[in-house]
Amino acid sequence: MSIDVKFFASLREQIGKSDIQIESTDSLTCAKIWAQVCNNAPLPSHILMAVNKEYAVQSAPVQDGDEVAFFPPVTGG
Amino acid sequence: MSIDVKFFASLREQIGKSDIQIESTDSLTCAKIWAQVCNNAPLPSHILMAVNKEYAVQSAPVQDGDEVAFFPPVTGG
Amino acid sequence: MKIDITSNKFNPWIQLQTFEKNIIALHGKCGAVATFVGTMRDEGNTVQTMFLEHYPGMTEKYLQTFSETALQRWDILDTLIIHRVGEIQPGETIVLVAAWAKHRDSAFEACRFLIDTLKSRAPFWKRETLNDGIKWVEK
Amino acid sequence: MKIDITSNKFNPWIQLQTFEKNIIALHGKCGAVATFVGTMRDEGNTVQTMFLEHYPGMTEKYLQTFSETALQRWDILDTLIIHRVGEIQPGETIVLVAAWAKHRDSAFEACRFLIDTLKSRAPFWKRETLNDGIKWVEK
Repeated sequence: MSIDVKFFASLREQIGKSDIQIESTDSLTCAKIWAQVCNNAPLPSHILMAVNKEYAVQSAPVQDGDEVAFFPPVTGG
Repeated sequence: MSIDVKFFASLREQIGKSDIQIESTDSLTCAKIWAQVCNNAPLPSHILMAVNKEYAVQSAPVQDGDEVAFFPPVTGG
Repeated sequence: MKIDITSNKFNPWIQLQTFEKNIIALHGKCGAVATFVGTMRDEGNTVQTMFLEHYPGMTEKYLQTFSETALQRWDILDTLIIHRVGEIQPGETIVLVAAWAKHRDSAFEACRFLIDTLKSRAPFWKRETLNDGIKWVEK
Repeated sequence: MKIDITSNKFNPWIQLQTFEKNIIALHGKCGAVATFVGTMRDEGNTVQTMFLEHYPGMTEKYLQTFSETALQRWDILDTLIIHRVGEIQPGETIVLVAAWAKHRDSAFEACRFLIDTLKSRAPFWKRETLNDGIKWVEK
Protein backbone atom coordinates (compact mmCIF):
# COMPACT_ATOMS: atom_id res chain seq x y z
CA MET A 1 0.00 0.00 0.00
CA SER A 2 0.95 3.62 -0.54
CA ILE A 3 0.99 6.31 2.15
CA ASP A 4 1.52 10.05 1.80
CA VAL A 5 3.67 11.28 4.73
CA LYS A 6 3.93 14.99 5.57
CA PHE A 7 6.07 17.00 7.98
CA PHE A 8 5.46 20.55 9.20
CA ALA A 9 7.31 23.48 10.75
CA SER A 10 10.58 22.76 12.62
CA LEU A 11 10.17 19.03 12.04
CA ARG A 12 9.93 19.59 8.28
CA GLU A 13 13.21 21.50 8.46
CA GLN A 14 14.90 18.81 10.58
CA ILE A 15 13.76 16.01 8.27
CA GLY A 16 14.60 18.16 5.25
CA LYS A 17 11.41 17.14 3.42
CA SER A 18 7.78 18.19 3.53
CA ASP A 19 6.30 15.21 1.74
CA ILE A 20 7.35 11.58 1.30
CA GLN A 21 5.49 8.73 -0.44
CA ILE A 22 6.07 5.37 1.19
CA GLU A 23 5.13 1.88 0.02
CA SER A 24 4.62 -1.10 2.31
CA THR A 25 3.15 -4.58 2.29
CA ASP A 26 2.89 -4.77 6.12
CA SER A 27 -0.02 -3.44 8.16
CA LEU A 28 0.98 0.03 9.31
CA THR A 29 0.53 2.40 12.25
CA CYS A 30 1.74 5.99 12.72
CA ALA A 31 4.64 4.72 14.84
CA LYS A 32 5.70 2.20 12.16
CA ILE A 33 5.58 4.88 9.48
CA TRP A 34 7.77 7.16 11.59
CA ALA A 35 10.26 4.32 12.12
CA GLN A 36 10.35 3.56 8.41
CA VAL A 37 10.81 7.18 7.34
CA CYS A 38 13.27 8.13 10.09
CA ASN A 39 15.48 5.00 9.97
CA ASN A 40 14.15 3.65 13.27
CA ALA A 41 14.96 6.85 15.20
CA PRO A 42 12.68 7.04 18.30
CA LEU A 43 9.52 9.12 17.88
CA PRO A 44 9.95 12.15 20.20
CA SER A 45 7.14 12.28 22.77
CA HIS A 46 6.19 15.90 21.96
CA ILE A 47 5.61 15.19 18.26
CA LEU A 48 1.94 15.22 17.21
CA MET A 49 0.36 13.07 14.50
CA ALA A 50 -2.63 13.24 12.20
CA VAL A 51 -4.17 10.63 9.89
CA ASN A 52 -6.23 12.13 7.06
CA LYS A 53 -6.14 15.53 8.83
CA GLU A 54 -7.50 14.19 12.15
CA TYR A 55 -5.30 14.00 15.26
CA ALA A 56 -4.19 10.42 15.86
CA VAL A 57 -2.13 8.42 18.36
CA GLN A 58 1.08 6.46 17.61
CA SER A 59 -0.76 3.16 17.51
CA ALA A 60 -3.43 4.41 15.06
CA PRO A 61 -3.79 2.02 12.09
CA VAL A 62 -3.07 3.48 8.66
CA GLN A 63 -4.78 2.32 5.44
CA ASP A 64 -3.71 2.39 1.81
CA GLY A 65 -4.02 5.91 0.41
CA ASP A 66 -4.02 7.61 3.83
CA GLU A 67 -2.25 10.89 4.50
CA VAL A 68 -0.15 10.82 7.67
CA ALA A 69 1.35 13.99 9.14
CA PHE A 70 3.92 14.57 11.88
CA PHE A 71 4.42 17.98 13.46
CA PRO A 72 5.64 19.79 16.58
CA PRO A 73 3.26 21.31 19.20
CA VAL A 74 1.09 24.01 17.65
CA THR A 75 1.74 27.70 18.37
CA GLY A 76 -1.00 29.62 16.56
CA GLY A 77 -3.27 32.37 17.78
CA MET B 1 -28.03 72.15 57.80
CA SER B 2 -29.03 71.83 54.16
CA ILE B 3 -29.08 68.59 52.17
CA ASP B 4 -29.69 68.05 48.46
CA VAL B 5 -31.79 64.88 48.00
CA LYS B 6 -32.10 63.19 44.59
CA PHE B 7 -34.22 60.36 43.24
CA PHE B 8 -33.67 58.37 40.05
CA ALA B 9 -35.54 56.15 37.60
CA SER B 10 -38.74 54.43 38.80
CA LEU B 11 -38.26 55.86 42.31
CA ARG B 12 -38.13 59.39 40.89
CA GLU B 13 -41.45 58.72 39.16
CA GLN B 14 -43.02 57.24 42.31
CA ILE B 15 -41.87 60.17 44.47
CA GLY B 16 -42.84 62.58 41.71
CA LYS B 17 -39.68 64.68 42.19
CA SER B 18 -36.08 64.37 41.09
CA ASP B 19 -34.58 66.83 43.55
CA ILE B 20 -35.57 68.07 47.03
CA GLN B 21 -33.68 70.46 49.31
CA ILE B 22 -34.19 69.64 53.00
CA GLU B 23 -33.18 71.60 56.07
CA SER B 24 -32.54 70.08 59.51
CA THR B 25 -31.01 70.93 62.85
CA ASP B 26 -30.64 67.26 63.89
CA SER B 27 -27.71 65.02 63.01
CA LEU B 28 -28.74 63.07 59.93
CA THR B 29 -28.28 59.68 58.28
CA CYS B 30 -29.55 58.36 54.92
CA ALA B 31 -32.37 56.54 56.73
CA LYS B 32 -33.43 59.69 58.60
CA ILE B 33 -33.44 61.70 55.37
CA TRP B 34 -35.63 59.07 53.68
CA ALA B 35 -38.06 59.18 56.64
CA GLN B 36 -38.21 62.97 56.55
CA VAL B 37 -38.76 63.15 52.79
CA CYS B 38 -41.20 60.22 52.57
CA ASN B 39 -43.34 61.00 55.65
CA ASN B 40 -41.90 58.12 57.67
CA ALA B 41 -42.71 55.51 55.02
CA PRO B 42 -40.36 52.49 55.49
CA LEU B 43 -37.25 52.47 53.27
CA PRO B 44 -37.67 49.51 50.86
CA SER B 45 -34.81 47.03 51.24
CA HIS B 46 -33.97 47.00 47.52
CA ILE B 47 -33.46 50.77 47.33
CA LEU B 48 -29.81 51.85 46.97
CA MET B 49 -28.27 55.02 48.41
CA ALA B 50 -25.34 57.27 47.62
CA VAL B 51 -23.80 60.15 49.61
CA ASN B 52 -21.86 62.59 47.44
CA LYS B 53 -21.97 60.10 44.55
CA GLU B 54 -20.49 57.21 46.56
CA TYR B 55 -22.61 54.17 47.50
CA ALA B 56 -23.62 54.40 51.18
CA VAL B 57 -25.58 52.37 53.74
CA GLN B 58 -28.76 53.49 55.55
CA SER B 59 -26.84 54.40 58.70
CA ALA B 60 -24.26 56.54 56.85
CA PRO B 61 -23.94 60.00 58.48
CA VAL B 62 -24.78 62.98 56.30
CA GLN B 63 -23.15 66.42 56.65
CA ASP B 64 -24.30 69.91 55.78
CA GLY B 65 -24.08 70.46 52.02
CA ASP B 66 -24.05 66.75 51.16
CA GLU B 67 -25.87 65.31 48.16
CA VAL B 68 -27.90 62.20 49.02
CA ALA B 69 -29.41 60.01 46.30
CA PHE B 70 -31.92 57.16 46.44
CA PHE B 71 -32.45 54.82 43.50
CA PRO B 72 -33.63 51.35 42.46
CA PRO B 73 -31.23 48.48 41.53
CA VAL B 74 -29.16 49.43 38.50
CA THR B 75 -29.87 47.87 35.07
CA GLY B 76 -27.18 49.23 32.73
CA GLY B 77 -24.95 47.46 30.24
CA MET C 1 -8.11 54.82 29.62
CA LYS C 2 -11.24 56.32 28.14
CA ILE C 3 -14.76 56.58 29.49
CA ASP C 4 -17.58 58.00 27.45
CA ILE C 5 -21.25 58.31 28.34
CA THR C 6 -23.00 59.47 25.22
CA SER C 7 -26.49 60.14 23.93
CA ASN C 8 -25.26 59.61 20.37
CA LYS C 9 -25.65 56.35 18.48
CA PHE C 10 -22.24 54.71 17.96
CA ASN C 11 -20.72 51.81 16.05
CA PRO C 12 -18.47 49.87 18.46
CA TRP C 13 -16.06 48.65 15.76
CA ILE C 14 -15.46 52.16 14.43
CA GLN C 15 -14.84 53.35 18.00
CA LEU C 16 -12.30 50.56 18.54
CA GLN C 17 -10.56 51.33 15.28
CA THR C 18 -10.29 55.03 16.16
CA PHE C 19 -9.19 54.35 19.73
CA GLU C 20 -6.39 52.00 18.63
CA LYS C 21 -5.23 54.41 15.93
CA ASN C 22 -4.94 57.27 18.43
CA ILE C 23 -3.35 55.47 21.37
CA ILE C 24 0.26 55.31 20.22
CA ALA C 25 1.27 53.61 23.49
CA LEU C 26 -0.56 50.46 22.40
CA HIS C 27 1.25 50.07 19.07
CA GLY C 28 3.54 47.04 19.20
CA LYS C 29 3.00 46.63 22.97
CA CYS C 30 -0.41 45.00 22.77
CA GLY C 31 -0.67 41.27 22.08
CA ALA C 32 -4.29 40.70 23.13
CA VAL C 33 -7.56 42.66 23.08
CA ALA C 34 -10.79 41.38 24.59
CA THR C 35 -13.99 43.30 23.91
CA PHE C 36 -17.62 43.06 24.85
CA VAL C 37 -20.50 44.76 23.03
CA GLY C 38 -24.03 44.88 24.42
CA THR C 39 -26.86 45.59 22.00
CA MET C 40 -30.56 46.28 22.38
CA ARG C 41 -32.39 43.24 21.01
CA ASP C 42 -35.51 43.52 18.90
CA GLU C 43 -38.23 41.67 20.80
CA GLY C 44 -40.66 41.68 17.89
CA ASN C 45 -43.27 44.34 18.50
CA THR C 46 -43.33 44.18 22.31
CA VAL C 47 -40.54 46.69 22.97
CA GLN C 48 -40.55 49.75 20.72
CA THR C 49 -37.74 51.82 22.19
CA MET C 50 -35.66 52.01 25.34
CA PHE C 51 -34.59 54.96 27.47
CA LEU C 52 -31.38 54.85 29.49
CA GLU C 53 -31.15 57.09 32.52
CA HIS C 54 -27.97 57.63 34.55
CA TYR C 55 -26.73 59.61 37.55
CA PRO C 56 -24.50 62.28 36.01
CA GLY C 57 -21.26 62.51 37.95
CA MET C 58 -21.69 59.28 39.91
CA THR C 59 -21.83 57.04 36.83
CA GLU C 60 -18.63 58.54 35.37
CA LYS C 61 -16.91 58.30 38.77
CA TYR C 62 -17.73 54.60 39.11
CA LEU C 63 -16.73 53.71 35.54
CA GLN C 64 -13.45 55.51 36.26
CA THR C 65 -12.97 53.52 39.48
CA PHE C 66 -13.72 50.20 37.75
CA SER C 67 -11.15 51.02 35.04
CA GLU C 68 -8.50 52.02 37.59
CA THR C 69 -9.15 48.84 39.56
CA ALA C 70 -8.79 46.73 36.41
CA LEU C 71 -5.50 48.47 35.56
CA GLN C 72 -4.19 47.74 39.05
CA ARG C 73 -5.47 44.19 39.32
CA TRP C 74 -4.46 42.83 35.91
CA ASP C 75 -1.42 43.29 33.71
CA ILE C 76 -3.28 45.36 31.12
CA LEU C 77 -2.22 48.33 29.02
CA ASP C 78 -5.46 50.25 28.52
CA THR C 79 -9.25 50.17 28.83
CA LEU C 80 -12.20 51.68 27.00
CA ILE C 81 -15.82 51.99 28.13
CA ILE C 82 -18.55 53.64 26.04
CA HIS C 83 -22.17 53.60 27.27
CA ARG C 84 -25.29 55.02 25.62
CA VAL C 85 -27.83 57.09 27.52
CA GLY C 86 -31.15 58.59 26.42
CA GLU C 87 -33.51 57.20 23.79
CA ILE C 88 -32.29 54.05 22.01
CA GLN C 89 -33.75 51.86 19.25
CA PRO C 90 -33.68 48.05 18.81
CA GLY C 91 -30.43 46.87 17.22
CA GLU C 92 -28.41 49.80 18.54
CA THR C 93 -25.33 49.39 20.70
CA ILE C 94 -25.81 50.05 24.43
CA VAL C 95 -22.31 49.40 25.74
CA LEU C 96 -18.77 48.73 24.57
CA VAL C 97 -16.04 47.55 26.93
CA ALA C 98 -12.48 46.68 25.90
CA ALA C 99 -9.19 45.74 27.56
CA TRP C 100 -5.76 45.76 25.89
CA ALA C 101 -3.01 43.55 27.34
CA LYS C 102 0.18 41.72 26.49
CA HIS C 103 -1.46 38.35 27.06
CA ARG C 104 -4.94 36.93 26.64
CA ASP C 105 -5.75 35.89 30.20
CA SER C 106 -5.43 39.42 31.55
CA ALA C 107 -7.34 40.87 28.58
CA PHE C 108 -10.28 38.48 29.04
CA GLU C 109 -10.41 38.76 32.82
CA ALA C 110 -10.21 42.57 32.86
CA CYS C 111 -12.87 42.85 30.13
CA ARG C 112 -15.18 40.51 32.01
CA PHE C 113 -14.59 42.39 35.27
CA LEU C 114 -15.42 45.72 33.61
CA ILE C 115 -18.75 44.61 32.12
CA ASP C 116 -19.74 42.64 35.24
CA THR C 117 -19.06 45.53 37.65
CA LEU C 118 -20.67 47.99 35.23
CA LYS C 119 -23.83 45.88 35.15
CA SER C 120 -23.98 45.34 38.90
CA ARG C 121 -22.76 48.71 40.21
CA ALA C 122 -22.85 51.56 37.67
CA PRO C 123 -25.94 53.75 38.13
CA PHE C 124 -27.80 53.25 34.85
CA TRP C 125 -31.49 52.40 34.56
CA LYS C 126 -33.40 51.08 31.53
CA ARG C 127 -36.97 52.03 30.77
CA GLU C 128 -38.80 50.25 27.96
CA THR C 129 -41.55 51.72 25.85
CA LEU C 130 -43.87 48.77 25.18
CA ASN C 131 -46.97 48.57 23.01
CA ASP C 132 -49.09 48.85 26.14
CA GLY C 133 -47.14 51.44 28.11
CA ILE C 134 -43.86 52.28 29.76
CA LYS C 135 -42.02 49.86 32.06
CA TRP C 136 -38.77 50.17 34.02
CA VAL C 137 -36.56 47.13 33.55
CA GLU C 138 -36.17 45.31 36.86
CA LYS C 139 -33.28 43.18 37.92
CA MET D 1 -20.30 30.93 10.94
CA LYS D 2 -17.24 32.11 9.06
CA ILE D 3 -13.68 30.81 9.02
CA ASP D 4 -10.96 32.53 7.10
CA ILE D 5 -7.27 31.68 6.89
CA THR D 6 -5.63 34.49 5.02
CA SER D 7 -2.19 35.68 3.98
CA ASN D 8 -3.50 39.24 3.72
CA LYS D 9 -3.10 41.83 6.47
CA PHE D 10 -6.48 42.63 8.02
CA ASN D 11 -7.99 45.11 10.45
CA PRO D 12 -10.15 43.15 12.95
CA TRP D 13 -12.59 46.01 13.58
CA ILE D 14 -13.32 46.50 9.87
CA GLN D 15 -13.86 42.74 9.55
CA LEU D 16 -16.31 42.79 12.46
CA GLN D 17 -18.17 45.74 11.00
CA THR D 18 -18.49 44.04 7.61
CA PHE D 19 -19.49 40.69 9.11
CA GLU D 20 -22.25 42.25 11.23
CA LYS D 21 -23.54 44.29 8.31
CA ASN D 22 -23.82 41.20 6.10
CA ILE D 23 -25.29 38.72 8.56
CA ILE D 24 -28.92 39.79 8.54
CA ALA D 25 -29.79 36.98 10.98
CA LEU D 26 -27.92 38.81 13.75
CA HIS D 27 -29.83 42.08 13.40
CA GLY D 28 -32.03 42.60 16.44
CA LYS D 29 -31.40 39.05 17.69
CA CYS D 30 -27.96 39.67 19.15
CA GLY D 31 -27.64 41.19 22.62
CA ALA D 32 -23.98 40.39 23.31
CA VAL D 33 -20.77 40.06 21.31
CA ALA D 34 -17.47 38.95 22.82
CA THR D 35 -14.34 39.25 20.70
CA PHE D 36 -10.66 38.46 21.05
CA VAL D 37 -7.88 39.92 18.91
CA GLY D 38 -4.32 38.61 19.01
CA THR D 39 -1.58 40.87 17.69
CA MET D 40 2.14 40.44 17.01
CA ARG D 41 3.99 42.47 19.62
CA ASP D 42 7.04 44.54 18.77
CA GLU D 43 9.85 43.17 20.95
CA GLY D 44 12.19 46.06 20.21
CA ASN D 45 14.76 44.92 17.70
CA THR D 46 14.94 41.26 18.69
CA VAL D 47 12.13 39.99 16.47
CA GLN D 48 11.99 41.50 12.99
CA THR D 49 9.19 39.51 11.37
CA MET D 50 7.20 36.36 11.95
CA PHE D 51 6.12 33.59 9.61
CA LEU D 52 2.98 31.58 10.25
CA GLU D 53 2.77 28.10 8.77
CA HIS D 54 -0.35 25.94 8.80
CA TYR D 55 -1.55 22.54 7.58
CA PRO D 56 -3.88 23.39 4.68
CA GLY D 57 -7.09 21.39 5.00
CA MET D 58 -6.53 20.21 8.56
CA THR D 59 -6.44 23.72 10.05
CA GLU D 60 -9.71 24.73 8.33
CA LYS D 61 -11.31 21.44 9.38
CA TYR D 62 -10.42 21.96 13.04
CA LEU D 63 -11.50 25.61 13.12
CA GLN D 64 -14.80 24.44 11.63
CA THR D 65 -15.14 21.75 14.31
CA PHE D 66 -14.37 24.20 17.12
CA SER D 67 -17.02 26.60 15.77
CA GLU D 68 -19.63 23.83 15.45
CA THR D 69 -18.85 22.64 18.98
CA ALA D 70 -19.26 26.19 20.32
CA LEU D 71 -22.60 26.55 18.52
CA GLN D 72 -23.80 23.28 20.05
CA ARG D 73 -22.43 23.85 23.55
CA TRP D 74 -23.52 27.46 24.12
CA ASP D 75 -26.64 29.44 23.27
CA ILE D 76 -24.89 31.52 20.61
CA LEU D 77 -26.05 32.88 17.28
CA ASP D 78 -22.88 32.99 15.21
CA THR D 79 -19.08 32.80 15.27
CA LEU D 80 -16.21 34.30 13.29
CA ILE D 81 -12.57 33.21 13.15
CA ILE D 82 -9.94 34.92 11.00
CA HIS D 83 -6.28 33.82 11.22
CA ARG D 84 -3.25 35.16 9.37
CA VAL D 85 -0.68 32.91 7.72
CA GLY D 86 2.57 33.71 5.94
CA GLU D 87 4.90 36.64 6.63
CA ILE D 88 3.68 39.06 9.30
CA GLN D 89 5.12 42.27 10.78
CA PRO D 90 5.12 43.57 14.38
CA GLY D 91 1.85 45.30 15.27
CA GLU D 92 -0.20 43.32 12.76
CA THR D 93 -3.23 41.23 13.73
CA ILE D 94 -2.64 37.47 13.93
CA VAL D 95 -6.08 36.27 14.95
CA LEU D 96 -9.66 37.48 15.43
CA VAL D 97 -12.29 35.40 17.19
CA ALA D 98 -15.87 36.51 17.91
CA ALA D 99 -19.08 35.04 19.29
CA TRP D 100 -22.55 36.59 18.98
CA ALA D 101 -25.21 35.62 21.53
CA LYS D 102 -28.38 36.77 23.21
CA HIS D 103 -26.66 37.04 26.57
CA ARG D 104 -23.17 37.84 27.77
CA ASP D 105 -22.22 34.62 29.58
CA SER D 106 -22.58 32.50 26.45
CA ALA D 107 -20.80 35.11 24.31
CA PHE D 108 -17.79 35.26 26.66
CA GLU D 109 -17.57 31.53 27.23
CA ALA D 110 -17.84 30.63 23.55
CA CYS D 111 -15.26 33.28 22.58
CA ARG D 112 -12.85 32.03 25.23
CA PHE D 113 -13.41 28.42 24.15
CA LEU D 114 -12.68 29.29 20.50
CA ILE D 115 -9.38 31.06 21.16
CA ASP D 116 -8.26 28.50 23.76
CA THR D 117 -8.93 25.49 21.53
CA LEU D 118 -7.46 27.31 18.52
CA LYS D 119 -4.25 27.94 20.48
CA SER D 120 -3.97 24.41 21.85
CA ARG D 121 -5.24 22.34 18.89
CA ALA D 122 -5.27 24.17 15.54
CA PRO D 123 -2.22 23.30 13.43
CA PHE D 124 -0.43 26.64 13.12
CA TRP D 125 3.26 27.21 13.81
CA LYS D 126 5.11 30.48 14.34
CA ARG D 127 8.66 31.09 13.14
CA GLU D 128 10.43 34.28 14.19
CA THR D 129 13.10 36.06 12.21
CA LEU D 130 15.45 37.44 14.86
CA ASN D 131 18.49 39.67 14.48
CA ASP D 132 20.69 36.61 14.85
CA GLY D 133 18.75 34.06 12.83
CA ILE D 134 15.50 32.18 12.48
CA LYS D 135 13.77 30.45 15.41
CA TRP D 136 10.56 28.40 15.67
CA VAL D 137 8.41 29.49 18.58
CA GLU D 138 8.16 26.68 21.10
CA LYS D 139 5.36 26.08 23.54
